[in-house]
Order: sequence, then C-alpha cells, then structure tokens
Amino acid sequence: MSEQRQGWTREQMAERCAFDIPNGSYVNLGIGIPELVADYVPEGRELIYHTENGLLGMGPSPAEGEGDPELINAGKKKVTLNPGAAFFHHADSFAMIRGGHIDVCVLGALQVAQNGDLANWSTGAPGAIPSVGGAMDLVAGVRTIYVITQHTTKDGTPKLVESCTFPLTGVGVVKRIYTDLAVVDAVGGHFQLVELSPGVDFDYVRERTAAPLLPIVQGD
Amino acid sequence: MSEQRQGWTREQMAERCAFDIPNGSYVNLGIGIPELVADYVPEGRELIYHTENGLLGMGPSPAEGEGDPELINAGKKKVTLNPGAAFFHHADSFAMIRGGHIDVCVLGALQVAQNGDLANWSTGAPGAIPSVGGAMDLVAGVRTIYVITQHTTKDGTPKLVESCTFPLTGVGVVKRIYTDLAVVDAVGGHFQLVELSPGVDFDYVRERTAAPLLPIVQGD
Amino acid sequence: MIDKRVGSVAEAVADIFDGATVMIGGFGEAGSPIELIHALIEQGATGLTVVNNNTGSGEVGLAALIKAGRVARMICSYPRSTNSTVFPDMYRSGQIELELVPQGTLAERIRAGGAGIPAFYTPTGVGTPLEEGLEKRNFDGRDYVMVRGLKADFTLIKGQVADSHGNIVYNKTARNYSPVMAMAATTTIVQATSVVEPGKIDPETVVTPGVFVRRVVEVPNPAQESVLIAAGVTFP
Amino acid sequence: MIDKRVGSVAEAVADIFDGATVMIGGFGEAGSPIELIHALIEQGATGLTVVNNNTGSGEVGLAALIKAGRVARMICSYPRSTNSTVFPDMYRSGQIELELVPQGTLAERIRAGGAGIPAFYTPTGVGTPLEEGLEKRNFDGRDYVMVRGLKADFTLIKGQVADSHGNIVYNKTARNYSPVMAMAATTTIVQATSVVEPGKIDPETVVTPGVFVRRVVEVPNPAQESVLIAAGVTFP
Repeated sequence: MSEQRQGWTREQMAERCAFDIPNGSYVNLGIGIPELVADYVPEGRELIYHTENGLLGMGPSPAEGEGDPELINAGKKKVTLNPGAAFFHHADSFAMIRGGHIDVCVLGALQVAQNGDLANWSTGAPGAIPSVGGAMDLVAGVRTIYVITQHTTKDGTPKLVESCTFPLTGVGVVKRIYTDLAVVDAVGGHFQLVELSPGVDFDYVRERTAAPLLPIVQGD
Repeated sequence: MSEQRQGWTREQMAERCAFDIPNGSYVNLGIGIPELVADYVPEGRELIYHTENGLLGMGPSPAEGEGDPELINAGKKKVTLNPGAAFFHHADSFAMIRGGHIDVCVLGALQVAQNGDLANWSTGAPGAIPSVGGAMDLVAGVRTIYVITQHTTKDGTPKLVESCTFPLTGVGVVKRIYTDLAVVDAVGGHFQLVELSPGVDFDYVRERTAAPLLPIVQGD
Repeated sequence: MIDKRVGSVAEAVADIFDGATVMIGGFGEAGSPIELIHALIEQGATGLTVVNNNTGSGEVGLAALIKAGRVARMICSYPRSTNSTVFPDMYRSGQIELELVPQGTLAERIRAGGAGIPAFYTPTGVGTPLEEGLEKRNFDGRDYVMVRGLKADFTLIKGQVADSHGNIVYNKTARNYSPVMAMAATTTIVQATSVVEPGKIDPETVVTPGVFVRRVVEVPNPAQESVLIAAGVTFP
Repeated sequence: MIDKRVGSVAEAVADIFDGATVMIGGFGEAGSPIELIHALIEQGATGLTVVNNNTGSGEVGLAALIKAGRVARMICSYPRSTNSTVFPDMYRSGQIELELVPQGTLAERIRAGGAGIPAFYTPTGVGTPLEEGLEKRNFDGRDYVMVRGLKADFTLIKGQVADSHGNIVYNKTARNYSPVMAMAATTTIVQATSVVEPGKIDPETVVTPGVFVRRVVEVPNPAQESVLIAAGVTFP
C-alpha cells in the first residue's frame, strides 16, 4: 500500500470529527474539509450551524442554479435555511463568537503547535495578500476549537509542530486535531494521541509529527 | 400684578422651546414640562420622538383606558406609535444617544451653571434614593441640550447659578434654558439673555439669577 | 431534536443558586417576567445580585422578590419608585446594597458582557459623582471613563413568541433590556406568551436568536404588574 | 413632512468629498450597493479610505472603484479574492494601503464608532501579528488588546425595503455589516429595492431605524455582482 492511501479520507476525517460534537451544539464550520462535517452528523443528533456573516440555522447548499446570491455562508457560497433560522448583523454575529456562545468551531490549519497554538491564515510569504477574515475571532471566542487537516503537507512536511513558524491565528486555542492518520489532542502543552486511523501505527504517526507525541492513554 | 403671575406659563415655556427645534429633528423629551413641547410644534414641522426605553416615532398618549401597558415611554406612561416608528433594544437605544444621533434633548433641571453644567438627578439629600436613569447618558450624547425650568424654586431660590451645588448630571452640556421669565443661553462660560418673557424686564431676571447675566445682544 | 421547552416556571428556575447574579428583563412593568420571578420567590434562592433598570412596583414581581429578602444587591439605574417603598425602606435600613449605573452604561455593560468585551470607555458620567472609582482616559480631547462588561449566572426574560430553539420576538417596548440580558447570562430563561415550532418565526424578524437561550417556558396569560397592583395583589 | 428620498444615485452621492472615509456595506456580493458605488465612481471623488469586509470581485462595484484609483486606503478583514486581481495588483505595487482587521473586531469597531464608544478591549488577535501597535491589558487573568471605535464620513448600503424616514429591512445575509455601518457615518445613504411610505414597515421588524439614515434612493432592480461578472461586465 502506498503512503498516499494510508489513513482516513477527507470524508472519514469529517465523520470522525462529527462523532465528537454533542447533540444540540451550535457549530461554526470553516471552509474546506470542515464543511464536510455537516454531512456526517450521527443519526439522532441535531446541530445548529452558525455562519459569521449573520445566520444561525444554516442548511445545506441549494441545488445547482437555485438559491439566492444574498443567502450565503462565510465562504461566500449559496446556502439554505433550516427551520428555526435567524438573521442578524455582523456585530451581533461576532458577539456570539467572542462572547462564548458558539460551542464548537472546526477549522483547517497550516500548523498546530503542541501547546495548542494555531496558524491558519497566512504563510507570511512576501507578496502575499494578508487576509485574516474571522479566524482570529473564532479561535479567541468559541469554546471548543477542533482542527481537521492532513497530517503533513503534500511534500511530507509535518503540520503538527513544536511551535508554529507561520504567523499565529491564536495562542493555545486548539483542543483536538483530526488528521488523515490520527486524532490528537493538544493538552498540557503536549500532543496526546487519542486514536489511530485503521492500518496506521504509532511510529508511523510519530515520524510525521514534528513534536513529541504521547501514546494513547489506556482507559481505566 | 403679583409676582406669581409674571412671565410664561408652563405651556408657553414649552411652546417657546418648540419654536427653536428644526423640522425633522430627532428629539428626546424629559419628564414634566419638557413633555409638553410635543404639543406646541409649529405647523409645517414634523419631529420624531425618541424614548430611551426603545422606541423612535413615539406618538401622543392614548385615550384614558386605552393603550398597551407594554407600549410606554421612559416616564413609564402609555404612548402610541406614529407612522414610521421602530422598536429596538436598550443598548441600541443608548447607542443612538451616546453616538450623537439624537439631535435635541429637552430636560428639566434642579440647577444650571453658567458654564452649562447641569444638575437634575439628585439633591444629594441624606436618605434620598439615588436614581439617575438615562439623564447622564442623554447629556453626554445628545447634540443639543435644552432645559425648561422655572427660573427659581418655589421659595425663590435661583436655579441658574455660578456653579451647581447639587451633584452634577453633566459638565458644560446645557446650551439654552427656557424659564418662565426668559430664554437664556449658557455660552462662553456665561449666561447670555436671549429673550425676556412679556412684561418681565432685565433687572427682574437678573435679580433672580445667581450668576452674572449678559444683556441681550442687539442684532447687527 | 433540539427542544428547549420546559414544563413549568418552577422547573425553569429550579437551579438558580444562593448568591447567583440574576438579570431580569423589563423596564418598569413592560417586559417584566412576573411568573418567573414569582417562581424564583417560591424556589427560595437568596443572597442574589439582581440586575434590572428599576426595583419593582407594589409588592409583586421584582418588588416582592426584594421584600422577601432574597436580594443582597441591586445593580440598577433608577431604584426610586413612585408606588413602592420596598426598596427604599430596605436600602435605608441597610438590608440591601445598591450599585447605581447610568441607564445607557448599564445596557452597554450588559451587551459587552454578552459580547466578550471585558471593558469599554464611555463619556457618560464624566465629571459627576458616578465617575468615582472609575479610570478616566482622554481620547481625541474628550474624557471618558472605563467601565466593565457585566455578566450573570441567570437571565429571566419575557417574550411574546418563542420557538423551541429559543428564538424570540417581543411585544413593543417590552423588548428593552431583554435582548442584551439574554446574551450576558450563562443560563437564559424565557417565558413566552406562546411557544411555537421552529420555522414559525420569520428568520428576518427574530430579535433574540436561540443561541442565547437555554430554556423556554410557555406562560399563555402573563400577569401585568399594574393590573395586579390595582387589584391589591401582593406576592406571595 | 420628513422625506429622506432623493431622486437618483448620482444625487445621493454628490457630496462625497476627496479624502472622505466611506464605509460600504456587503459581505462579498451579498448586500453590496453596486449602483451607489458606480455612481461614486462617476462622481469622481478620490483619495478615499474605504471600509468593507473585502475588496470586491471582477471589475465591477468595489473592485471597479479601487481599479479607478479612487481608494487610497482599505480597512478590511479579507482583501484576498479568488476572482479579482485588482486589489492584489495595486497593493503589491504600493498604490493602495491596507489596514487589516479581524472580521469581528472590524464589525465591533464600527458599532462602537456609531455608539459613541471611543475604545474597547477584545481578546481577538492577542499573541498574533495583529496585536502589533495595540495596547495590551489583562482583565481577570486574560490578555486583551484595546482597539478604537471607527467612524466614517459616509456609509453606502443596500436595503430590501426602506421607508421615507429611512427605516430599513434587509434581505437575508445581505444584512451583514450594513446596520452597524449605518450607525457609524455622519451621512448614511441607502439604496433600497423598494421605498415605501412610513407605516408600511412593521415597527417590530425594522432592523435599521431611520435615525441612522440621511438619504434613501430607490433602485428597483439592483445588479448582482456575480451576474455582472458572469456576463463579462466591467465598470465603467
């Protein structure tokens, strides 16, 4: 089996993350793989989706060619409404975020450090257009920050690191990381392995993690 | 003619004040004589009334026994709605006030000092229950503060003073005072007479004012 | 299914604990959640810090809660009342503390608490006795005082229509402090005249989104403070 | 009679002056007042500071204003764009300045400006490059940065229905920044798909009360940015 095919798919990463989100949570999903989480909510659970451009109760995308260009999400894609939805303005939307009213936010990452630092808005490359959006507000305000990301970049560079080299989004904010290879907590200043994806072993993950990785704690 | 009958009535004071409020102004009227201003708006002018408990476009009191106990003004009296009214919450209401969006506020006074200081919320008497309400917010935020008050207390004590002895509501906030005897501006640190009520002369007002009173400036 | 409905006002307030900070919506009688307040009196929690614009009328609702000795401290802007001596009597005899806050500062402190803003600057009260104890700072030539965001353990409010997700619309000036108080508490409890299924309230008209609300209880015919007082009712 | 209606978008923006700070509502294309922006381009004011979440798409609306060289400085949270090189090209060549602000801090700074709050503290951005130049302060064990309220000379927004007093309701997520930007400008100008008589909008559902609005202009069939771009339109 080639390395590329080991571990969870994007959809499986999203599904694994969805499994950890309690029924009734208010959830904000970032652009990319995090958006897929909504497709894998376990049966019997209902989540309410917040999008920072002023909507709670966001539903799935409309059919191709349908929808209203003024009913969009933070990624500027058309969405729909679920029953119980509410519109509000931007300051109220970020009052929900900053005020700790959103339970869970799932984001992508460029790097996550073992102390929970997150870098996900800029590589700091010269000539890049710095664009932060709502990422810093989300990590500063939402109670539980989850990250879904490939364990390494395409060229194999670890994204779980001792300390971030890219500009930070927030300090010590990430609680748990869902990668193609594993579920890892950032806790007590260290990466703590929670679960391995099927067919992946501890050493395989450890070699692809640029910081110490504590093995799974056996339940008592 | 006895002294009691000299000068403007409460209604005339309100009418004189109303005369100075431009068409289209957003106006907040305090409890007491200021409330009467709404009854004397000159023909051809339309004012929009703000009440700090969350309503713009407040209309007059309903008929006795009519109205909704949850449609009230800041004095907790039942009111009605004019066309174009809007409800909003308390923080938004005071954002209007603090943010300088209300054009004119007309208040009562215990004392006004020649520099525009206003005292209208407390006599500082021992045992009194200190209650400030929205008065400090109004004087800090509304662009033009007018005061309507009797020139003296019932026992003849001047209310226009060199400096207030009662606890202040705001510093240097009053622009113009409408009393039973005169219209007086607080300008440049002094009381400037603008107009005498019919049958009242300058010395009569000056004797009842506990600070220097500059005579009417003749137009050029 | 998300369903924030609870069966009774008693159940709704059951976990309010001694010493809790409780924000109570309403400006005078408009928006006062009388049934929730009466349930709180029966529940018995004491040593409360209560945030309200006023201190109640007659001897029902908030005035009854104060009279029952359950309130150690009031944070409010206008504690004087024309038709109640409950607060004044207890204040003068030292049985209750008062933190007096200008009305707009109070409303904004509550919003700030709910919005994750620990402190802000306001021109209100500068140069008056109410600036005492507050840091002062000049911005662009004008003086301001720094005030702190205000949070609560519980908020009790009254809505007109709520859905089972906790979305709320209000009746006229009964709205007042309720939307910002709903934001500022760990547990916000709403009594609504009618409770409907999600989707029945137009998303464009929701005033308080359900994310701020923990519990919804239907009180179909809420008492009006002035009516109770006119009828000579006292509580309990 | 109070009547804030003006006859054309040209008349509505006629007094915007060189060097003005202009807030423009919209998040992406949702809520973008394209007709007002195009009228501003034709009007010619230059050296503007523009506040918007983004920097526009294609070469219409805000992107066209930037391309025309009228914007000296952008204050925004997400200037990168997937379908426009107007801002990136001009930024890289030093023709336009950028003040980058986290989205929630931007929205709250605008609200603060409109609410008479000169500064407030926020946890957003602490420990990141965007804390640079900001005062830091600890409250209750957590660090915050102090940020300033933001005001404008003009605000341009798009509403769904407005009345002649300036009361506004919006369409869905086109609401976004517009209500707070309406508060923060000396002169707020709204284009609305329909303009009605006072009393036609339910007072319970008004989102932006007329007190924040100076001028109302009816634009019955507003262009949608994505439709213009798909049709290959550029402006002027």
